[in-house]
Amino acid sequence: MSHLVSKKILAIFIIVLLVVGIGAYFVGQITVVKPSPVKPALSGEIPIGVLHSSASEEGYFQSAINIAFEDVNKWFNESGIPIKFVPLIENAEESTTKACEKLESLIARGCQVIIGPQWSTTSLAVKPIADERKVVLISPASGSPALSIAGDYFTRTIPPIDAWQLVDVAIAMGRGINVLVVVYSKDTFGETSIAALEKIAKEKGVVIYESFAYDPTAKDFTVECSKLVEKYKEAVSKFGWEKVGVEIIGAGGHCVPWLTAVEKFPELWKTASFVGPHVAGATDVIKYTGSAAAKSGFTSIGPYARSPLSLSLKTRHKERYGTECYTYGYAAYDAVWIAALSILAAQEYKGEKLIKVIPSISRVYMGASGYCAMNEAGDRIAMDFEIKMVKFINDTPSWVTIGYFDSSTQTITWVST
Amino acid sequence: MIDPLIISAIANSLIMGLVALGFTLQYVTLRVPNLAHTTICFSSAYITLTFWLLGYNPYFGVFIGFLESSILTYLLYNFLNMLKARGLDDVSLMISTIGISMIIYGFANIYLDYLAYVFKTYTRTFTLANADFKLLGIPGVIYISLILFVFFLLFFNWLLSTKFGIQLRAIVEKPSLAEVHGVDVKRVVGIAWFIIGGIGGIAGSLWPLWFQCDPWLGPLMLTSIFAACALGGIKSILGSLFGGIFIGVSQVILLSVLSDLVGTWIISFKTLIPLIIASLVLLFLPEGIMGKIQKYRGG
Amino acid sequence: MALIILDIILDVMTFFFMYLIFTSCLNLQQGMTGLTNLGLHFFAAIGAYIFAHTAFLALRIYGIELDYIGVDNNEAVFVLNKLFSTDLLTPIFTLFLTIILVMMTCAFLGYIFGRISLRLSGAYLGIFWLCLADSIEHIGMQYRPLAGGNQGVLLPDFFKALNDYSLLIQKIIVILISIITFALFKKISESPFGRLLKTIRENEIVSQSIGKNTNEIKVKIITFSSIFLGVAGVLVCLRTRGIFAESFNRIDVSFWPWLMFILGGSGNLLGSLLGTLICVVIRRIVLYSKFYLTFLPVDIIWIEPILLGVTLCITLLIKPRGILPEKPHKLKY
Amino acid sequence: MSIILKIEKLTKKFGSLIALNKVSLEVPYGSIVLLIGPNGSGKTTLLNCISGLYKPNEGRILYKEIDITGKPPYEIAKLGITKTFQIPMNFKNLTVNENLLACYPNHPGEKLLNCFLKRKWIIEENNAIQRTIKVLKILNIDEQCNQIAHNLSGGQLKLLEFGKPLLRDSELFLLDEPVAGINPFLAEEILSYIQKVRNEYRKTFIIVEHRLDLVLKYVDYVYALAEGEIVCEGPPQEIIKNEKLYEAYFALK
Repeated sequence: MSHLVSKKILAIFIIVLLVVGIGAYFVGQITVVKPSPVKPALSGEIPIGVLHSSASEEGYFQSAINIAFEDVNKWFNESGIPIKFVPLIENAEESTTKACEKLESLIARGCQVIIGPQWSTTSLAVKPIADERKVVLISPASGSPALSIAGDYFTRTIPPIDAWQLVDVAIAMGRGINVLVVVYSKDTFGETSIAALEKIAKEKGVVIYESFAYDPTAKDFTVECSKLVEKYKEAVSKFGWEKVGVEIIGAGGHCVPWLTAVEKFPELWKTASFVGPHVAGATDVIKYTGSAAAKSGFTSIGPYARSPLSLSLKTRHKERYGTECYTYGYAAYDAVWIAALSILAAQEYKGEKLIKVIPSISRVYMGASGYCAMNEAGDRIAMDFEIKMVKFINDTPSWVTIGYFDSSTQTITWVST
Repeated sequence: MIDPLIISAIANSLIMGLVALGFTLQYVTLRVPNLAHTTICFSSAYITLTFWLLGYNPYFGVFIGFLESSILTYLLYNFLNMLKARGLDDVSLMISTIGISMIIYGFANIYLDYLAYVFKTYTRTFTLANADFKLLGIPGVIYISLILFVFFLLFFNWLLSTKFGIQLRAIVEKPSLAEVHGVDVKRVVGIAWFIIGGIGGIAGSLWPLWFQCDPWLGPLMLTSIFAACALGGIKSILGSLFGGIFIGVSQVILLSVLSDLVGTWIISFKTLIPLIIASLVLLFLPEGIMGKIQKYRGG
Repeated sequence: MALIILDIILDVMTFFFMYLIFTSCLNLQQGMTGLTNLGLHFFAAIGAYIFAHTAFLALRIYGIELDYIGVDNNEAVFVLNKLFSTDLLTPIFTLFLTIILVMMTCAFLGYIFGRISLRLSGAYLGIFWLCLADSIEHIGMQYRPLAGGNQGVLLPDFFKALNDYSLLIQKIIVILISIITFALFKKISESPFGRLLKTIRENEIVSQSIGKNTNEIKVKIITFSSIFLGVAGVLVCLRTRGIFAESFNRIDVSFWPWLMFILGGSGNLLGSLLGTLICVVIRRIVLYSKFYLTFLPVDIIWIEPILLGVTLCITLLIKPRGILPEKPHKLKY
Repeated sequence: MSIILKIEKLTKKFGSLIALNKVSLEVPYGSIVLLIGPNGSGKTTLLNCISGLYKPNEGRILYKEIDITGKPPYEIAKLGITKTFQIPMNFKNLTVNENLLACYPNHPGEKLLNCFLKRKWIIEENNAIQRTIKVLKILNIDEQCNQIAHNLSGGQLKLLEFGKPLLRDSELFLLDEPVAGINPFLAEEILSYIQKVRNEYRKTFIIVEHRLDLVLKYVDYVYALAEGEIVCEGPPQEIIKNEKLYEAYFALK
């Protein structure tokens, strides 16, 4: 008997859900379509979404975002604008489906601007939803060129991957390298990077002797590293030691395991150039694998700006969280500012408006990561880089700045140490 | 200076062997594959990390790791018994172990967050390879794991000859009969699980001394460990050790050989190796190599 | 605010119906026939991978040459969206064809793997499927031409022509297919065939000794349910508007359905339905109420696996046979 | 009087142990044949070989001149041979009526495609139900009709076990200790019912049973096995006089 009852109840419940839901949807459509008659001048609390896409690197820029929100709110407060921005933080822990869910939950909670997602894979996954719901994404870390489409709702405060690879090639050339042995992670970042690298290398006349992919989910890179050494030796025997450089392309999280593996292979300790993922100044590299990094002369790039914001962020991050601000932290910090300023300029918290305002705001904003001008596609045009290298400074491995890359002239000015 | 590949292979295989041993013993005593085993074992790696962060030698972590893992395993055993008493079938028990492993995974992440907050560093993915001491250019983890491995091998030989061991074997053969003959099955198997969990914990706490470690490691290792056990013959304890060693070696050596043969692209498929071995063994050699040998001996 | 709540309800419903397919398949395989399967994501992934190739069929029809899986994916999507904004017939035909193809392929594969896995049973069978499914997921992630690899494949908006109602239509499609699946499985569970399946679950030897060809039936069941699993995979992709191998991982596509299935009650389809409803609602509530749970000292995303585990264990402790246990078949006379 | 089951030199080995050694026997239509012998003499093995659960190593089994040696159990069962088990094996979590209904032979509703259309199987289902109820009444366990099988008592389980072959209209019944552990009156009932079935429908029975006191007066012919060989055979009245039997049982020399 209870069998039947539960059956009935369930049936009714489902039907109710169905009817209500569909009805709700039509209501939703209508209300979304007609411009909502909200306050003429913007005021009160405004939610800005933050969508991390990986648990492992969350620490890398959530801290910067916290600082950014404090600064923004402080600035608005001082200038007497009655707006307070509250971050709604979500984390999709490297799962694209989760990313879509979390994005929808953010939108459902009324976010029209969302900082993130972090990685290109996730950005590609959630972009269609953002376009559909007309919500602006400002990614601080996803550099895939596939994302630079004019007229979509995706913008970013870092330049596409080509710009980064250009610097890596420039470093190599600056060190007199014209042969590269490359290993890249088999994910969006790695694959797009290697494509860009090959293109640029061809232009600059740098030979890529060998490039092979590694599984980013692997826990031990010894085998990969032994292959790398093999190929490196071959290259050296062909072209001579001073001509051959090694480059590792991957997410910041892969630095530590890679350097762990490198420490096991003395052949890699003395390479003409050893360029790694873009984690310049990252603390965990020093903490976990400092000696390996120093031995192998691990070189990496990060954003560089002659702006007070940059310095203050750096110092405050250091004293509050005890770690260096991660490369993409600067970009995330700027993303928050650009979002806030554009909302102020648009005087309306709606995606359609904001996407038009953001590029123009970015052109007048000098941020922690430098001059953040965006083009029509919403990509940051250029970025100045700081080239750092791990060295032994009285026997403690630490990051040393060895040069600066000027995006306007596309040249490196080496610092003599 | 030995080729790091060899060292990796040795460390990997020894650790795998110790973990696989536990999986098999748990299976033969309770007839339930404990899918939470790897998660529990590798959870003791965070203890090693904690000790290192506190500034001690990471090897201190080994002892606490033993306790932590063995206690968790013992609790799990009692929980499973509680469920069994409610007349659950093996499959439901297996699923419940999945639930346990999820809980441990969640808490491990929270713990790492806490460590990161306290020590102001990144703890999500970590490796302590250069915190390890070196002897004749060979990292200490090799010596330690070798010593432990041999020790446990002898220990088990001795254990199985004691009264306890005989009781244990009786239980493995026929639990109901053993119970009739006055063997306190719960107690004996409980102790066995305690010890075996501890051994797995030691293996897990040695892992970050040579490899990279993150919270998803345990669930990830499950298939490799199962491949090892299936290969060695899920019923045979010795077999699981050898299966573990085989898988551990194959993950390193086989991969590098393959990459020489078919090209470097194969490297990004390394995770497939244990999966494929496991599927093939399950299909075409369900009783495992040891089982085959015994059958062959049996005539 | 009201709008938000209604949005949430529709969202919850879509998820509920999507998971309902998985749980009903699980109920048919494990609950009724006793075929343990920890790798539900195997056939889902297969379906998704096929979808990745058929989704851009329209390009062929319109005679445009693009590498839609690889580098030109975005461009392909862009082009198709433009084309679909006026055309409705082609996308519907594409979807139809996809589903037919997926059904056929999954049936075929289901038959093959059902046959070769006959010798296994219980936990072994489950772990065999798990290994199989994990490897197919991994291959999908690593091998670009299969399904875009790690970058995935973006899909066009198939109902662009109905611009604002496209989302709604997609959700309705999901709901309809899942209801059909549920109805079919309900029929099975009520028919003598369902009884036959239960006899296999209970005792295969006896079932054989009363003249039932159990192996044939097992293969039939795996084939039949794998069809629906494949279609479910397609639906998942249709919803996320993209095909990403890593979205077919063990936790989301296998373990959660298992939890729902155990929670609801093994062998009882209504139980599976109830379990699915409860789990999905709880999950969504956790997801949406994140910002009201700020008192928690930890990051909410770690609460979810713990929630999964704790719910499962408590259910098994309190109600070992689930909330709605299997009902004994009464005979009135 | 023709032969329904003919066994020629049947041999079954388990590893080195020989369970059946060149056993040959014939069972005529409509007879009740009793297999006796000490434990481990291979009675049950013989039945299992006939019903296809074991594959014999040598020899042939002819059922109505069809060679059924080594056929899978379900085919043999379809041909009309039904075996009951020594320890009642049934579908524990199903109700008694389901246990019996499942035995109903070639039910159209047990096809995957038919089961979606109720009209295709509902009639047959009703027949099955009627028949089940009849059988339940005969075995007078119809009060337990809707109980879960593993709640039944040992005797009731035996009855249920015995009910299965009744539901299938088989030609040949292999009953493995049908009355062991049942109180004498019920046992008498069952055995007399067996005889009734035999007389009315000319069904054939092969019975393995230790309780000779009960069984002997119902059977027509007896085979005595020992160490996998037939030591003596004959009608019951003679067989109990035959001292070979006692040797076999008590190893008297």
